[in-house]
Amino acid sequence: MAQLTYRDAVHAAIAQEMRRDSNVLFLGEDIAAAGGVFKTTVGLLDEFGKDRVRDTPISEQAIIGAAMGAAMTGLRPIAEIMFSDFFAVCWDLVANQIAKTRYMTDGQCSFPLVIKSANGGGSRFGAQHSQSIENWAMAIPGLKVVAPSTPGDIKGLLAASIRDPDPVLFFEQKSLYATKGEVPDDEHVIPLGKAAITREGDDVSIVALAAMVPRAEKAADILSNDHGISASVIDVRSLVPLDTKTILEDVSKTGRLVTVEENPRLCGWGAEIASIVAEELFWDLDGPIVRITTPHIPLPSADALEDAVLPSTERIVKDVLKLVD
Amino acid sequence: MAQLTYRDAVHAAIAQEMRRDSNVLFLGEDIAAAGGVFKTTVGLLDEFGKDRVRDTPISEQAIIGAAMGAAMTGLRPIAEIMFSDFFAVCWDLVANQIAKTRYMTDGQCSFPLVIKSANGGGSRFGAQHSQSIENWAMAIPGLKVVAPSTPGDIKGLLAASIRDPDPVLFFEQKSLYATKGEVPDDEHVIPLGKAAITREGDDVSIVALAAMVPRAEKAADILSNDHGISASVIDVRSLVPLDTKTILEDVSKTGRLVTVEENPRLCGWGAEIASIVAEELFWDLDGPIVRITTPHIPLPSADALEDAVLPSTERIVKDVLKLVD
Amino acid sequence: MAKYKPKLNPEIRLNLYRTMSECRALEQRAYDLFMQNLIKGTSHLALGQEAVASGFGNAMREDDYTFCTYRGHNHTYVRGVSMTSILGELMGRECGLLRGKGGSMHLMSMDHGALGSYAIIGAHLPIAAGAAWSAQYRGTQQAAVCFFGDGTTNIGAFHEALNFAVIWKLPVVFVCENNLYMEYTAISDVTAVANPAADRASAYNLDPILIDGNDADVVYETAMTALNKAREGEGPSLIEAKTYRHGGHSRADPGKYRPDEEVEEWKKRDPLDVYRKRLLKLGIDAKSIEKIDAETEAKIDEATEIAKNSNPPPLDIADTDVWADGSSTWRN
Amino acid sequence: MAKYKPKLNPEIRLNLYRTMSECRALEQRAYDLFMQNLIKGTSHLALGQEAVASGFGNAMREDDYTFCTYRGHNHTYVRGVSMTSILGELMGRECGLLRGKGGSMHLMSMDHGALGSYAIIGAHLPIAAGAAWSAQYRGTQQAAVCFFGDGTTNIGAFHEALNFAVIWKLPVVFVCENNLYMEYTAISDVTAVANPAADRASAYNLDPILIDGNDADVVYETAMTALNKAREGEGPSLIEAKTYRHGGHSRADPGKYRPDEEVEEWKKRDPLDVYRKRLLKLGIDAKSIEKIDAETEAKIDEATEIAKNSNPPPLDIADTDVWADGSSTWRN
Ligand SMILES: Cc1ncc(C[n+]2csc(CCOP(=O)(O)OP(=O)(O)O)c2C)c(N)n1
Ligand SMILES: Cc1ncc(C[n+]2csc(CCOP(=O)(O)OP(=O)(O)O)c2C)c(N)n1
Ligand SMILES: [Mg+2]
Ligand SMILES: [Mg+2]
Repeated sequence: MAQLTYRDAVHAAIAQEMRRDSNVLFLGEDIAAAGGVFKTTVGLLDEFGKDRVRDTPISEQAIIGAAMGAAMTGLRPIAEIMFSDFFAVCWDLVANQIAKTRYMTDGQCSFPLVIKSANGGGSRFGAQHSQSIENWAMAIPGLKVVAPSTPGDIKGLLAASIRDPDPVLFFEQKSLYATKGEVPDDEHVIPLGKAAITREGDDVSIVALAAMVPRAEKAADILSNDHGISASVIDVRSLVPLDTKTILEDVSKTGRLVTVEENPRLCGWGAEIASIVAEELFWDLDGPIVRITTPHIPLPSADALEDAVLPSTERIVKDVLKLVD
Repeated sequence: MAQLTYRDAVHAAIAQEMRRDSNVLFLGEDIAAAGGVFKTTVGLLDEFGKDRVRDTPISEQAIIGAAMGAAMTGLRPIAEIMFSDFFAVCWDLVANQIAKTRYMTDGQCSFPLVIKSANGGGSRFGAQHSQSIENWAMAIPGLKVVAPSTPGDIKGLLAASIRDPDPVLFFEQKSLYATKGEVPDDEHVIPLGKAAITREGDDVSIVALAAMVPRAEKAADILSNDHGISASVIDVRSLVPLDTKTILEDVSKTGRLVTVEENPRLCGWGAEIASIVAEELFWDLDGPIVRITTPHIPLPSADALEDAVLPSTERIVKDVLKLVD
Repeated sequence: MAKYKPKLNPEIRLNLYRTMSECRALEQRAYDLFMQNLIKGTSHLALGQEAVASGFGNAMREDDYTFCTYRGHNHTYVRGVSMTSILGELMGRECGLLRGKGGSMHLMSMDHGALGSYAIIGAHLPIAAGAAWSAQYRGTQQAAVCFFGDGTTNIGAFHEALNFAVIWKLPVVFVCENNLYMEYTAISDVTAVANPAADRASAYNLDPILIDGNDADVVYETAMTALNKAREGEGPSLIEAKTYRHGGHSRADPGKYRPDEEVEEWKKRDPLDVYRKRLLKLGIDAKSIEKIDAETEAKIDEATEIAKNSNPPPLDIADTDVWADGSSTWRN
Repeated sequence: MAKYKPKLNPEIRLNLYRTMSECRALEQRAYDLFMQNLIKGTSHLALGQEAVASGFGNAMREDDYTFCTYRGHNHTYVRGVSMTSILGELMGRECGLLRGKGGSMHLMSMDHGALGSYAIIGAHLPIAAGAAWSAQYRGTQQAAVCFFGDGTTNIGAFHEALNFAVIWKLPVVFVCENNLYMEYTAISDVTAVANPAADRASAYNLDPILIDGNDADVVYETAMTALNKAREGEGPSLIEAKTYRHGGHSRADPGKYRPDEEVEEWKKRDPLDVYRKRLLKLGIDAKSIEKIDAETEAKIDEATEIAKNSNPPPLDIADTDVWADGSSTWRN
């Protein structure tokens, strides 16, 4: 078991899968010679050569189209969209073509491809390079959606995404790239669709994703140490498929649900989970369902402003206290 | 008061506003000489001339970009995206540029523009011409989202959208184009952000949008006539701004909420409303919150299949009975 | 580049004719079935444009790929897909190619290399490039052929796909069927150049190729040359084939925005009439032609009968096959 | 078209020099402030590309519009925006042009016709066309100038905007600053033609215009001609200006992917050095030049001081100005 950064775990997963299967190809802007603008893919070009690791022009529709055409003819492409905000320039390929073609053709073809992308705020990049768009993806039938919070999960879930027979949008959270954690050296694959309970608790279930997970964990620690409140923390990890079983079991135990979303408020993934719990677990609830999200605004750039709007540990603690007290 | 079709009410609204304000321009594919593929804009070219009513190439990014540039320099463009599915080819302009630029520039500019589009299923057009994407729009901070269900509302709300100083995504529901209703002959403007209670009830609140409104109303009639259940029906009309006041008041009276969405399940607008009610009205609820949606699938084309998956009056009746009994 | 010289022997010529005749019958029948309200929704016919589909269909290798648009009945048919399954799909029946899940605009048959009909303008150009990339990587010498309309040359994806295909030297043939109109708007009203594809070839370092799309021989020969170039590793081609649709854009459209004389002019250049005359002139006897027409007639009648008698699809397929495991399940 | 012949008198020349000198000082200071960690986030400098911004800035009418990219400090500055407000924005301070809400990549000043910096490739080309459409409709003879990079020529929006501007004859000038690189990838590795903009002009029925983007005089004259054409109702131009950025793509990038000789070669062609020499050769005395440099120095120092002493923005502006009423309220 090595200590790796989240950034290096991305490399570890891709290298593991490219070694295993020569049908895995990788394309994107500045991913080959330069090793990626977030340095997640350094060395892949050298190891796997320029037929398998390819720099592209700034043509996101071509990148995603190429991945789609390759996937439907037997290959397993990984495409990179540099910042997740840029999904907007190729959304037709993603949401209308890749997501729907298997269904529309009565199951004639599959799309074993991964689109990986740097997601989320906290880097003072401003409103067009900081969005959390996992809820855009979740809203589209036919897409799987994965967003890990630890280096170990990055390796295991990215490997599983590459092996998955369906299209996966894989979100790497920018603010986590430099974080470190244990990553198995050997082949490591974590099945999609399993949430992880990272803190067990009795009073309230805090459900979080990606960069919000460490904040929720810290909040749970504070709640426990300073306030005697026992909170479980569930790292959703994969929005589609969604591990409702783990969430429902935990909430039925605690009786209270708080979701922590980095995406702006309206139609976030937390709303979906809230609606499931409000329908299926209504009689087990001991109090309102609380959603903590970034307000429904574009993200500001200045550090002071950005920090003020992203859900913070303090805000989680405060909102949970309000709910539980 | 004339009886107009929903289709003709679109024309009435645009004509009313173009007569009033010479800064209102209209552009889109086949909207001028041909009068629109849904025949909503017949006659506008003749009345207002080719400087104000302009056919474009198949260049949705150019269409929306042109509208944005015109809006920020003093005009009030209306742009048409022929089918709402095609927002995916220009989503960057809509979601990243138009929606965010006012905020990012500290309020230096406004975008008084409308993007109108034919939305929704029921026409056997298949998965790429039938989507209800109002939830895509609702998820983006900076966009207003309007989706009327009657000809009268089309005229009043489209007029208000054109006068609004902010960008409005205006959804015309394809399956309603041929429906008729009363439309005031005189100037008619309905403020955005007001839901309409179209049936008053005591036992359950059914919240619906666009094509789902007549189905909800029919269901309410059946529930009342055949089952003695009194359901209110709330036509949301505008998702942003959202009239939570009307919804919360009605649900606090009935104690039960059912939402009826045409969009696929995950992260639909109904989830947002469910989460608001589950948070703010929890103690007033008498039972679970139920969401009725199209399943989380692309829409099939064949009539039998499409009818089977879109929320039907029968399904609304059945689900309400399950909830209330 | 090794120059390939296609040989237009009588057998090939009769095949070109037969394919056009079958396409014509198929779509004319589709039109009749609309009129009888047996086809719901929309449909986009290519009556008058059969020479393009036929020329390419006959020139392609069985394992080549095609990508086409909502106006793709013919392009799908020429790959070997049955008339029954096409008509069945248009009618939303169980015997349909996609059992009604896709409809008229989304015909696809992986088994025949017909890799889909795409209904949103431009999308399939980069996808075709992707399939060509796959063939290149796998070293199979397959080519991908991508059909689209004149209106499609003004959307962003066209530009991205062309540049991308050229820099990666992909074995893909882009075929612009210039039928002079988008939906109801003349392409010349909204395009900066006279020939929307050919006049842009140089922007991608490609040769301009502008051909008579109503002449099946010309299309066939051009197709052969471009496919051969692709297989030889010499990269993509962009072909503009001038043609015309006899009817409106889609079911709902009578096509009244077009001058009568223009329609008449082009109907005189009907690719089937033109070709029938040429065959006779070349000494092919009228009998062989009549035989083909009769066989076509029998074929379409039989297909219609089967499709009409096919059931609506079972409702439970509506929630299958979102995922590769056959399900549509998004939760446990 | 009425041919406009710009007159390069000494005053204009000194203005061109002064603008370059100020741009250089502004961005060099921005660089220093990064190094001191006073600027967070990212930033994209155009050190070495000043002649383009200067040439256009001096040629434009006050009421013309500019649209630029994340690499847009200079293009914004040349419209008259103060150094203080630019540095303040980069540092996320209250005195910032956008009070920290936009950041380095989104400079805009409506008051100065600087209609925004756009951070997603391609988007602003159609937006600039839209502003030009507005000017055309209002009959103001304003022009819109849209700056972008070589890499931007390969994205779909480029293609749509160019075609659109030409068919509507819009008063917009598209300026491609070809600095040979996208982020870390050479444009020649991913582009089908040698001159990514100029070699594509014919695809939009435009003349190819390829100029030395490091020569402020050439840029100024080309700008004057294109702006004049736009004002005369003769439609858009597409200009490719060859230039080079001295540093990396952004803050994080040392630019090591570029051959040393190439960097050296281009540094020899530094637009300020070139121009200084020319001024001297033309007989303008060294004193005037030194005076400009000194004034620039004082100006940037003063701006830095003010910006450094400015407070962080008040936190309550974070939820204002989503809407025209000043609020971010989405419910009642
Ligand atoms: C992105 C997008 N915009 C608009 C449409 C609506 N639409 C369908 S077909 C068509 C015209 C296409 O013209 P052309 O490419 O010439 O093909 P043709 O129909 O003539 O075969 C349009 C505008 C669409 N399907 N997709
Ligand atoms: C749609 C999109 N794709 C990718 C990026 C990331 N990106 C930012 S700048 C850049 C390079 C742009 O190159 P060029 O157009 O030559 O401009 P330059 O930076 O050289 O001024 C890239 C790829 C982006 N911002 N938007
Ligand atoms: Mg056409
Ligand atoms: Mg560049």
